[in-house]
Amino acid sequence: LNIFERKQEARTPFFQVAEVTDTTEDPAVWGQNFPKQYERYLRTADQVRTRFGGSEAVPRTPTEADPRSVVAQSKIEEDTRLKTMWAGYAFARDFREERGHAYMLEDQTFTERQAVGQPGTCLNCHASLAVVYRQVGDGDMTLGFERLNAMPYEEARRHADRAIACVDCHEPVTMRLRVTRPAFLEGIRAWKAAVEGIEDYDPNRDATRQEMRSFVCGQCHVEYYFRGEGKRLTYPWTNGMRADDIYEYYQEIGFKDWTHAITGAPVLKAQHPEFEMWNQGVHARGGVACADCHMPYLRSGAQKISDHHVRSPLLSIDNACRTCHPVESEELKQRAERIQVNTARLRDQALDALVDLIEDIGAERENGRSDAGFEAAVEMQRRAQFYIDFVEAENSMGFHAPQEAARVLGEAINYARQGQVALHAPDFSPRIVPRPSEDRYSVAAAGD
Amino acid sequence: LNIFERKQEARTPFFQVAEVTDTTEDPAVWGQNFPKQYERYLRTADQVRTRFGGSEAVPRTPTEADPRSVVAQSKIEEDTRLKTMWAGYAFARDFREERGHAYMLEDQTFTERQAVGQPGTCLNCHASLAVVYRQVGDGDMTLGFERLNAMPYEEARRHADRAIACVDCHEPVTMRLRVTRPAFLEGIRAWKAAVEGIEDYDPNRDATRQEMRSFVCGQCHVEYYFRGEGKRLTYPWTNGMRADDIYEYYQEIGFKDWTHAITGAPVLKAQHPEFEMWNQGVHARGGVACADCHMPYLRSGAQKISDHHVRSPLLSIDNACRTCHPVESEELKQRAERIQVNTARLRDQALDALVDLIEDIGAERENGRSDAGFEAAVEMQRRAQFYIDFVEAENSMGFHAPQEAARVLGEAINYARQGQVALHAPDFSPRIVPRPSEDRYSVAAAGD
Amino acid sequence: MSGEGRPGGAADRRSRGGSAGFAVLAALIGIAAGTAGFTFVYGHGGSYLHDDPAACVNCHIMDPQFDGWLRGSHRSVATCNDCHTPKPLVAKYVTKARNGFWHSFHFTRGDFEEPIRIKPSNRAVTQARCRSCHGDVVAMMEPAALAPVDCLRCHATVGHAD
Ligand code: HEC
Ligand code: HEC
Ligand code: HEC
Ligand code: HEC
Ligand code: HEC
Ligand code: HEC
Ligand code: HEC
Ligand code: HEC
Ligand code: HEC
Ligand code: HEC
Ligand code: HEC
Ligand code: HEC
Ligand code: HEC
Ligand code: HEC
Ligand SMILES: [Ca+2]
Ligand SMILES: [Ca+2]
Repeated sequence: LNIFERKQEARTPFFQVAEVTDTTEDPAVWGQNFPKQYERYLRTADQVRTRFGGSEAVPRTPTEADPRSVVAQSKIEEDTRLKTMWAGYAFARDFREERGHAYMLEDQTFTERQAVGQPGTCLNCHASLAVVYRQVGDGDMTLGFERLNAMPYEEARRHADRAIACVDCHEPVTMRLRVTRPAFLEGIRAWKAAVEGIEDYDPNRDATRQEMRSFVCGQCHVEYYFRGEGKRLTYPWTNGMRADDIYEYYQEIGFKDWTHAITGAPVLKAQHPEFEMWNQGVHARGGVACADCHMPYLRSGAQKISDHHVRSPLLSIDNACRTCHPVESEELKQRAERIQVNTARLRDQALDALVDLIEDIGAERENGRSDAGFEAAVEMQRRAQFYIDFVEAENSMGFHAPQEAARVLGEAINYARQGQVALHAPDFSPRIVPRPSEDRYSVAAAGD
Repeated sequence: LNIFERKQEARTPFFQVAEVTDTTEDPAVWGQNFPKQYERYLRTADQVRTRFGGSEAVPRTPTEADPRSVVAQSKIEEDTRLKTMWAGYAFARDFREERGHAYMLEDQTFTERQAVGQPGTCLNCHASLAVVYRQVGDGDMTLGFERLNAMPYEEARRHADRAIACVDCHEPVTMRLRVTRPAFLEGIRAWKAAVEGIEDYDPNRDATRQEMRSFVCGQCHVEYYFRGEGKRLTYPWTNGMRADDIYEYYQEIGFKDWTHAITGAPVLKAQHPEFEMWNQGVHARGGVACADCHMPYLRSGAQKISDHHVRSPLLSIDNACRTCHPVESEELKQRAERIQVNTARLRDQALDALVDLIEDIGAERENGRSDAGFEAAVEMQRRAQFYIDFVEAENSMGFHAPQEAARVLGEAINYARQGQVALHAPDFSPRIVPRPSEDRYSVAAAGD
Repeated sequence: MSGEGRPGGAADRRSRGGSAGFAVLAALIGIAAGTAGFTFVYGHGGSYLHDDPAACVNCHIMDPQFDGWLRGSHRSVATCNDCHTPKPLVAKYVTKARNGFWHSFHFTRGDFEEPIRIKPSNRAVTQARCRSCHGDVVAMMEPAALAPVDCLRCHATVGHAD
């Protein structure tokens, strides 16, 4: 017997005050139907710092070029080793702690990283585009995506009015979640085909409701690069989503983000791989979605709503963690911070190792060295740097996958220090380990 | 604490068939009162291999010197890098996978490590001694402990009749758990005083029942050394229980286990720090005891009993894990193995780094080198080797504290490779990181 | 610890349950002897059918859940049957009879799998009951067009404190 199903039919559709369609971009209009979600959504403008996350409101004097009167703290000033790691790249100029969704468009518009001239591609993750794609593409979303990517940033920017809004995550009326970013549709389809052998995957058709509670975030909180002339936004997942798999991907296509100013190494920049890292953790295995922790249910009046004040769960532990973990909030905070401190400690050692290597290579380069040992050292820098950045750029300081973050940093240290050895020891050749899906253990597993 | 309460099975006073007192050593007699526990206890003679644990029954032809017809697989033959790490020490001669409690006395008696002449101290963790201590000490347990430690192994061995038995973990009649090992009483008291500021701690008086479910195991599954002339069995915990804390302890007392045959380094051997590692994991934080997983409740007829077949929980996942994790057994097995594979992968890289360092130092030593760089390299070997061994000797392949195991290996890699750099780069001085309780993060925490 | 107030109560419930427990066992020997199961489940003084949790703790095997329930947030607001049997009267008795039969059956045979885990069908029944009491609170979470939410993913411990 299925009382359960009968219950479902009983459920009522939402009562609409204002009419909302696929072209209603303004969240205020959607907000008339869902004032509680809207009110919380506006709160993403708040700035509160946690030990390793949140963000600090740093006042600044607005200028012609950058009218912002408040920004988040600078990460490169807090840890100048990052400038060495990114020497010669725009990130060494300006890189700040990220803050709430409300700021995504302005922070992108006014970062000094714009000075080097960016493509329209940047916009994909920093503005409300669900409607814009179709406008620019004359009704065709993918075409709009391609046209925006190909434009210079300033031009594309003119098409965008605001930060992410309701229409970017929701279907109107039903409020069903949806993926609106072509780059994710293409990335996840390629991943499903290559890694899981599932052809023609479409999250909007095939994903469960629970999966969508992570996919909507995975549209932007991922590692990416600009492919080819059209600067197509691409997610490098066809070898898998672990740091090693993605590095392998870049090796195969011979990609580099820039040439390192001190060492001349062809290096890579990893960026916010939250979705990828989360996938390696036990929470993901347990079916815990991004929204479970970052948009926990909140009692508001007579009802529970998803907290649209997307932020650090450590600022709302009672709602974000305690229903699943019936433990004191303070204890949960300590468990999370203990994981983060372990990660931070290893991150420090990895960054020190990398800086040592960069300085050594730099010195030898001055002396015009270019032998095998030198080349090996340069290769080690490229690898170590990407691995470190994969954890550094991932914004949970290891929480999303504690052991994986530590493993990646441990291997990064191995590569960075081996680079130094290669430089100084006559005939030492560094040991490069096959990626997890191909090492002796996975092979054994297959054999099991 | 929740788990504690859940584990409180209804406890009716036990019905005695045979009289059991503090001097009843024979488990068969206790077994008359508790046939089910006894029956399971005898099963610790079983040998089944898991991916990283359990043990394999390897047949051998008994000899005069070693009458065992079955032993466990040799770890040093499975991974010969261990012989290099332990060059010059008895472990490079014979080191096997550990097996069930039933074998503890014979495996110790017949290991080739005996060839080098061991003290009676060894016996503390390999035989039933609760009764013996008092006999040898003329009624005084501590005196018996001291006398046994001071004897040569062969002499002490004559006082022991069997492997651990009921009397070593239980009070008669009440069956309350008790700590019978003076070394643990002294070690935990010193730890409580130094680390938690609690004076005169006595587990048999002050510990909760749930704590005792781990303390009885912590009597033996711990890192140790023989202190002073009397070869007193000592647990090095006064700085804390993490690898870094224990290394610091050995630095302070200037201790070494042996001089490395290839490099001449004064090195240390870590041994089965399960209790220490478990303490760093989230299970321990959650109040999950050794017995919860290694002696899970088992339905036997109308009653539930603690499974006295102490073994790998991966051989009884339904009882050992599923009571707390409502997940399929196969999925739980995979979660555990995923953690172990990550650890094993890092362990491999750490061992390779160490072997590279040892070979480099060995070569330089041949050339009679002894400058600062050489000394630094030797110091790095001592440190890296202890950190690696701390995870290698810990028998869960990282499961007891996944991120901590990865962190320790990551730091070990950093030290081993820095040793190589120090050897080959003119004026490089390795970076030594303060232990966690004194690094920048804990200081900040204190400031919070 | 919310249960503290009632340990005495717990004891009573158990002892009262004791005799009924025998009834069940007696009944089951019958089943083994081949008589129709349902009659017997109805037959044992109906203790399985009214809403007193004691009916459930007839079986010590239900003790952990009973203890958990005593310590849980619903002790004073919901009994076992409020969560484990559907609301509509008929369905309620069908479920009770079915579970009563199978639980009794397994209990005497002792052939059930442990740890005991709620079966998908009964999990669905339970989730429907969450909604019958909390329908309003969760209305917004479950708009008509969306698949129902799995309450127990987050609230597995409401019935029985861990
Ligand atoms: C089990 C809970 C949990 C899940 C699931 C989870 N996170 Fe997190 N996330 C956290 C915690 C805890 C932090 C650390 C916050 C801090 O340091 O203040 C964090 C940090 C972050 C941050 C940085 C936040 C800040 O305050 O700076 C981002 C961005 C993030 N997560 C995105 C995601 C995305 C995207 C997903 C899914 C792919 C995800 N998270 C899944 C718990 C979770
Ligand atoms: C359209 C792209 C996009 C989507 C979709 C998106 N984010 Fe973000 N998110 C961003 C950007 C960009 C920032 C940084 C904004 C800034 O610093 O100005 C950000 C910041 C955050 C932060 C940091 C807040 C802080 O205080 O530091 C969290 C947490 C976060 N997102 C979580 C999520 C979760 C959870 C989802 C899905 C429910 C999600 N994001 C969906 C682009 C996106
Ligand atoms: C695939 C999605 C995506 C793309 C493409 C993207 N961003 Fe972001 N951006 C994010 C997310 C997610 C965050 C928040 C997490 C973080 O800061 O690590 C963010 C944060 C930022 C921030 C605030 C923190 C900081 O770095 O100072 C700036 C500025 C920014 N992006 C600029 C850019 C620029 C410029 C480009 C194009 C070169 C770009 N973004 C392209 C997703 C994206
Ligand atoms: C970054 C993505 C994102 C944005 C932007 C967003 N939502 Fe949501 N919203 C979610 C997620 C995730 C859920 C949970 C959906 C589910 O569980 O199926 C949700 C659920 C809802 C629901 C269902 C009831 C509830 O609270 O769970 C409503 C109504 C809603 N959102 C309204 C809005 C409105 C109005 C806006 C704009 C002001 C908005 N959302 C913007 C991600 C978003
Ligand atoms: C929807 C359920 C859910 C939510 C929400 C949740 N967790 Fe978890 N958490 C789990 C599950 C499931 C596991 C895996 C272990 C298990 O099965 O209990 C886990 C494991 C953990 C672990 C140990 C594993 C690890 O990665 O170290 C920690 C620590 C943890 N959670 C903390 C938190 C914190 C802090 C939050 C809030 C920011 C949180 N959890 C939110 C379900 C959840
Ligand atoms: C949460 C469950 C859990 C707890 C608590 C736990 N262990 Fe374990 N232990 C495991 C697992 C899983 C393994 C890996 C077994 C394998 O690889 O087959 C393991 C492995 C071991 C091994 C090696 C077993 C073998 O088969 O070779 C020993 C010895 C051990 N643990 C002792 C302890 C001690 C002592 C404690 C308490 C201080 C403890 N464990 C706490 C789960 C646990
Ligand atoms: C008196 C010392 C002592 C005590 C107390 C003790 N152990 Fe052991 N344990 C040993 C020794 C010695 C071995 C190895 C025996 C051998 O290899 O011959 C061992 C082996 C094991 C193994 C490995 C079994 C296998 O198949 O590989 C496990 C698991 C284990 N112990 C768990 C525990 C737990 C859990 C407790 C407490 C409930 C405990 N031990 C108490 C000394 C002890
Ligand atoms: C503090 C407790 C303790 C002391 C003291 C101790 N052992 Fe053990 N021993 C253990 C435990 C626990 C195991 C099982 C875990 C393992 O093998 O790592 C073990 C395992 C063994 C094994 C089986 C595995 C192997 O190493 O081949 C042998 C043999 C052994 N010990 C010999 C000795 C000898 C010889 C001494 C004295 C020099 C000694 N033990 C002192 C606790 C101890
Ligand atoms: C290595 C330690 C160890 C040894 C040896 C040991 N036990 Fe236990 N025993 C335990 C632990 C741990 C418990 C759980 C106690 C608790 O929860 O308070 C236990 C519980 C018991 C109980 C209480 C009922 C139950 O099963 O939980 C009985 C009875 C018992 N043991 C009998 C014996 C007998 C008989 C022997 C010898 C054949 C024996 N034990 C040997 C560790 C041990
Ligand atoms: C008595 C309860 C209990 C038992 C028994 C238990 N666990 Fe856990 N487990 C927990 C708790 C509590 C956590 C911490 C996260 C949370 O609060 O859910 C956890 C966390 C975990 C995690 C994630 C944290 C980590 O260390 O990676 C894994 C994986 C896990 N358990 C697997 C197992 C396996 C496998 C077994 C059996 C060998 C087991 N557990 C036995 C209670 C238990
Ligand atoms: C005759 C003894 C007995 C009585 C009385 C009893 N149970 Fe059970 N129950 C069992 C046994 C045995 C199992 C395990 C059988 C299985 O898993 O199929 C069980 C399993 C369950 C389960 C989980 C398995 C499933 O069917 O979903 C639930 C829920 C449950 N019982 C609830 C109750 C409730 C509510 C009551 C009182 C109305 C009750 N039980 C009365 C013996 C009993
Ligand atoms: C407030 C609701 C609620 C009440 C009241 C309640 N239960 Fe449950 N019960 C649940 C839920 C929810 C589960 C499933 C837990 C899970 O999925 O982990 C469950 C599971 C069970 C199970 C199966 C064990 C398991 O973990 O799956 C048994 C047996 C059970 N209940 C018996 C009882 C008995 C007996 C009572 C009365 C003393 C009772 N329940 C009262 C909600 C309740
Ligand atoms: C017989 C009615 C009834 C049933 C059935 C019931 N509840 Fe409740 N529940 C209540 C009442 C009354 C309260 C206390 C008042 C309130 O908070 O609404 C409550 C409180 C709660 C709370 C808040 C307290 C806490 O434990 O965090 C949660 C969450 C909850 N219920 C979830 C559930 C879930 C999930 C189920 C199904 C497994 C369920 N309830 C079944 C009546 C019920
Ligand atoms: C993803 C996690 C999650 C899921 C799934 C979930 N809840 Fe909750 N629930 C929560 C959180 C978090 C709270 C606390 C909200 C608050 O106190 O602001 C809560 C609170 C409640 C409350 C208490 C509200 C109050 O304050 O009185 C009830 C009742 C409840 N939930 C019922 C349900 C029911 C019924 C379902 C299934 C339809 C469900 N929940 C599904 C996380 C969840
Ligand atoms: Ca932030
Ligand atoms: Ca073993």
